[in-house]
Amino acid sequence: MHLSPEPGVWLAAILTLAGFSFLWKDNPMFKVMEHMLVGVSAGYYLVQYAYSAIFKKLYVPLVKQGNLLFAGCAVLGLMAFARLFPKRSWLSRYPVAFYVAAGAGYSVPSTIQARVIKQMQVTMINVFDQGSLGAGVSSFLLFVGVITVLLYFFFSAEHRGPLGAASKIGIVTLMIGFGASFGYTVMSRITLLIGRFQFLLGDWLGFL
Amino acid sequence: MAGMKGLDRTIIYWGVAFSIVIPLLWPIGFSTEVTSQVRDIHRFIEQMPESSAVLMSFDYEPATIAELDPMAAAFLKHLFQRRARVMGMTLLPGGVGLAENLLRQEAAIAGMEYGRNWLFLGYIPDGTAAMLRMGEDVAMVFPTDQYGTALDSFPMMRGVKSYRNMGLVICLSSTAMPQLWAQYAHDRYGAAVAVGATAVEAVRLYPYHDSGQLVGFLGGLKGAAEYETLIQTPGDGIRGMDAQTISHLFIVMMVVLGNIGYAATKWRGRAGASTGRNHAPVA
Amino acid sequence: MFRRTLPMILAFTVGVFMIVQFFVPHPQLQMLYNMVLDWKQVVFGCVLIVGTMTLIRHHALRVRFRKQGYGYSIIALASLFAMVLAAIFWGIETGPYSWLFTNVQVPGQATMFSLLGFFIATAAYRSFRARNVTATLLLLSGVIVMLGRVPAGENMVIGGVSLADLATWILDYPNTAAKRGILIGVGLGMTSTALKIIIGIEQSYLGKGE
Amino acid sequence: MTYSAFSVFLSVLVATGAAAIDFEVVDTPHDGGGSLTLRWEPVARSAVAESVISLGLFRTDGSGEPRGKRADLAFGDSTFFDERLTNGQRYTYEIEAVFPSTITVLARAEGTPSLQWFRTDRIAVFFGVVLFTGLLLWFTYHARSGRQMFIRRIAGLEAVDEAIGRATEMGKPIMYIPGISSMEDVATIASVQILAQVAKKAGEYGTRLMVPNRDPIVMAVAQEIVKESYNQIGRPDLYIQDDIYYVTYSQFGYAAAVSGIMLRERPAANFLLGMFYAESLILSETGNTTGAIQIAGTDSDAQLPFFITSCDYTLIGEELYAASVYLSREPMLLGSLKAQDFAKAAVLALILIGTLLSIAGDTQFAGAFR
Repeated sequence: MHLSPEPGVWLAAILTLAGFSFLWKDNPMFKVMEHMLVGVSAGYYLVQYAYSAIFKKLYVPLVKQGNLLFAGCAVLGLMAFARLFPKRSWLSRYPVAFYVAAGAGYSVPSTIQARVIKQMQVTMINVFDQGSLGAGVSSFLLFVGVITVLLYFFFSAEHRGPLGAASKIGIVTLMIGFGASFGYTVMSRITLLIGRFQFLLGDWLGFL
Repeated sequence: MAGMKGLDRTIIYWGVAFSIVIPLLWPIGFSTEVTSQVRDIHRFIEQMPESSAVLMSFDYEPATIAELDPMAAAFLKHLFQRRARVMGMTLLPGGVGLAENLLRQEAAIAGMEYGRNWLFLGYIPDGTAAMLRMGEDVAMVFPTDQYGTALDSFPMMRGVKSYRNMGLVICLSSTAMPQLWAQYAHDRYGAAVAVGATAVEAVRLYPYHDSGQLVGFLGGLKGAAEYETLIQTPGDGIRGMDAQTISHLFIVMMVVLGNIGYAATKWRGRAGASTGRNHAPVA
Repeated sequence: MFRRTLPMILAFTVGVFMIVQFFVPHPQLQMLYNMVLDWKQVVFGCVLIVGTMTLIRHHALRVRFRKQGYGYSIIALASLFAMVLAAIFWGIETGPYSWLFTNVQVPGQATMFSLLGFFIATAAYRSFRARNVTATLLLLSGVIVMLGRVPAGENMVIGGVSLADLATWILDYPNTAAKRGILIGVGLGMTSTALKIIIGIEQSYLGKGE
Repeated sequence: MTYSAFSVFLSVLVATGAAAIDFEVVDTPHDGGGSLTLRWEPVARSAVAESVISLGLFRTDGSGEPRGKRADLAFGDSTFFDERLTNGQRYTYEIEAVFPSTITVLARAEGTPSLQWFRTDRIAVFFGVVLFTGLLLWFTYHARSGRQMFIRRIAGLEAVDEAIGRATEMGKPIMYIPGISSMEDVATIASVQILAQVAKKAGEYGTRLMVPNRDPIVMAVAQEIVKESYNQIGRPDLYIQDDIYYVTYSQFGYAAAVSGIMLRERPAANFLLGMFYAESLILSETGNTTGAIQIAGTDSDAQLPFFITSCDYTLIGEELYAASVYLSREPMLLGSLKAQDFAKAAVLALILIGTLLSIAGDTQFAGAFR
């Protein structure tokens, strides 16, 4: 066992334990840690925003490289700050409209391409041409799964008769899929905990 | 948070803690099987021409370092070994410090030189716009590196303008970022995209790998362990697998125990005409 | 007019342009497209800064009006300004700014999310119930994946099939089918929201009032 | 073979017009012009000669500019994009190998860049966008003009009445959690629409309704909605502003506080509808242990498994929107739901046709969807 001599590691360890104290209940130690975290991370982000967006992405091209096209976004960017003044806050609608609509604009064709058309295309396969019987059956189940899940989320007809049967298969597929999500989520959460114990036992207490 | 029936919650908390701490202190040494999603990335990097340019986006924050740091380290080891030119960047402000530390650490181990073998471009707001803009001109997204030097003054950036000149784009993420990289960098600009994702996110990436929109992906700590197995360099991924295994067994045991109790109350309840749901108030 | 109509016209113009540009590769449009992307990044950066300032104001108001627990707001504000000052005086690569990141933000955020590891264990015992057919299926598939995706499961064999292979099959086939079905549905949903913003049917992002 | 003999061999090959390696220069497809794509089979050092010092790419254009070096090539490279070229002009490229004493041209090819007006490779996406926009406009228009459109009944909704009824019988309150996201989230919008209906039902039965909030704006909206719902059924007296309150912005702080309220007040029914993150687990677990009927719904698929296993009814993904439309008939949501439904039907039809054609051996149809 080699206790860490670093004050930073000790601070981190104390904060980790303060975080764990939430398991007992929401207590002042946890609240102090939480608010310190809120402040430090907001401060960290603020500096990064200013450095990357204002200095690197605006000041460098506009002033250092003399690219005057960037004057336009300087104005729009400034208007965003009107949000802080209730009487003038409507001014901030211009930058917001600009970035929301630009994002919406490029996402429309790309989303249709990547999430709809591409996914349709890979579903249209010849299940009799998969090499082995097992692979063929699995591919067929994949095909049926996609179709029935889509049918389950079809709201313009009652789920009766054949549609009802299909949507039952859909819900079974969905549940097996959510089971996979469930297992993977558990896996994720446990890993994060392992990470903290590795820190406490290794970096701080020096057992590992 | 609640009074308990059966096991007290503190007992369960201690159970989880022990199922992690004991295997960490006394490792068992389980070995790991490799899945196709991971093997595909490894093969891709192996077949990339030497000294290819690779963009590596550290799109995660400190919350998920336990899952993503081991993956990033494994990727960097492999890339440096293949003499790739690595451009590090992040689309989340909290990723700056993490990316910087990992890049420095792995570059030092591999003896790589800043500006010649690797670069850190820093953070840029608005992920999707950045992904698209880099399909046109990387130097417009990052006019300078993180430390204020113009990009074209680095020897390794010669001939690297957009995704066209890159062998691979790697995204490490705990959010929906990989799907966006696939959608914008791959589908719109034809970049090859490989992903390291937290397990929560990885489970959503199967259709993207199946469709070829992603080269492959590592899912969670298990994915990191698989990659470490492939490059034959054990790291935090493999080291964490024992604890992961034992704690999964513990959680499964909890589910089973809980459901046995539930089935028993339900069975008893049925004798006394109940709605069949778990409505019995808790003492 | 200037408060609602003009921003909506701006949104419509920019949105339609970005859609059209996807299909028409003309160099002039390309130039405009690049400009919109550059501007968007800067504007978004400013919006993020405004967001942080709103947070500062929220805590400052709590302190000013001595709201319950305002002491914690003082801690938040003090840490925030400490970070900014540290960055200004000692730079962002080394010094207290990066020290506080490594020793406060990293362990803090990592610990917050690691708590879920504990909560999931109690929930496993207390509330993950096979209460009906669907939940039973979900739990079964979840348990197979949980065991099959860690090394131990590779040695557990049921009916000649190892849990690892079974988990891989679940992930590669039914899971892919479910996620693909959801992906297509969500893709259409996202597109309809985006289109509604461009057309101007959806205006909630502009806020209320004139 | 010595390198000089080999280079002579190569020179002969080049001189006779046969390139030593395959090399092609084509107009970069689907671009705005000004660019050529160069492709060649990768050259391994050993395949040429061990003594090769470097590979270079040279360009000559028809305008009389002298032949100039474009780039140094690495062994193993196989593509190069030349940009900033003049459309319509012919360019000639040569790949050269530099030996200690000689220089040899390995391959020569030429090409002419041109401008394309439409990305023909994106034609399927183009039709997709046009059709979907048409559907959306059509259905939104009809929904606004008040035309009746069919939406199927959502299974989980039947439980709403049952849950409120049970709370009334037990004399316990109802808790409604509208998620922890902002009003910009579609899930939150759907949730407050459902809240309106739940408030009406609760008002009819005279049962107390509590709505803890994490977002101040969502709180303001929820207050308006509940007040309005009580007015509509003629029970404005039931409205208690303090029951629709702000808790805290902190995610876990919120989860802890709401769990605490659940344990103290013991609501008989919990509604968890909207956008949830990691706190979903804590909330639904506590609700489950207090024995409340729980009705949940979210489109966050990472949280859905926890809701499905610890709540009595769960609205999965789009079902949440459909439920809110079913209850509220809100024209804007109705229009897009119907448009999405019809788009889904089209997707299904195309997948079926494409699969049948692939089985019949025709892959062209599926290939068109790129």
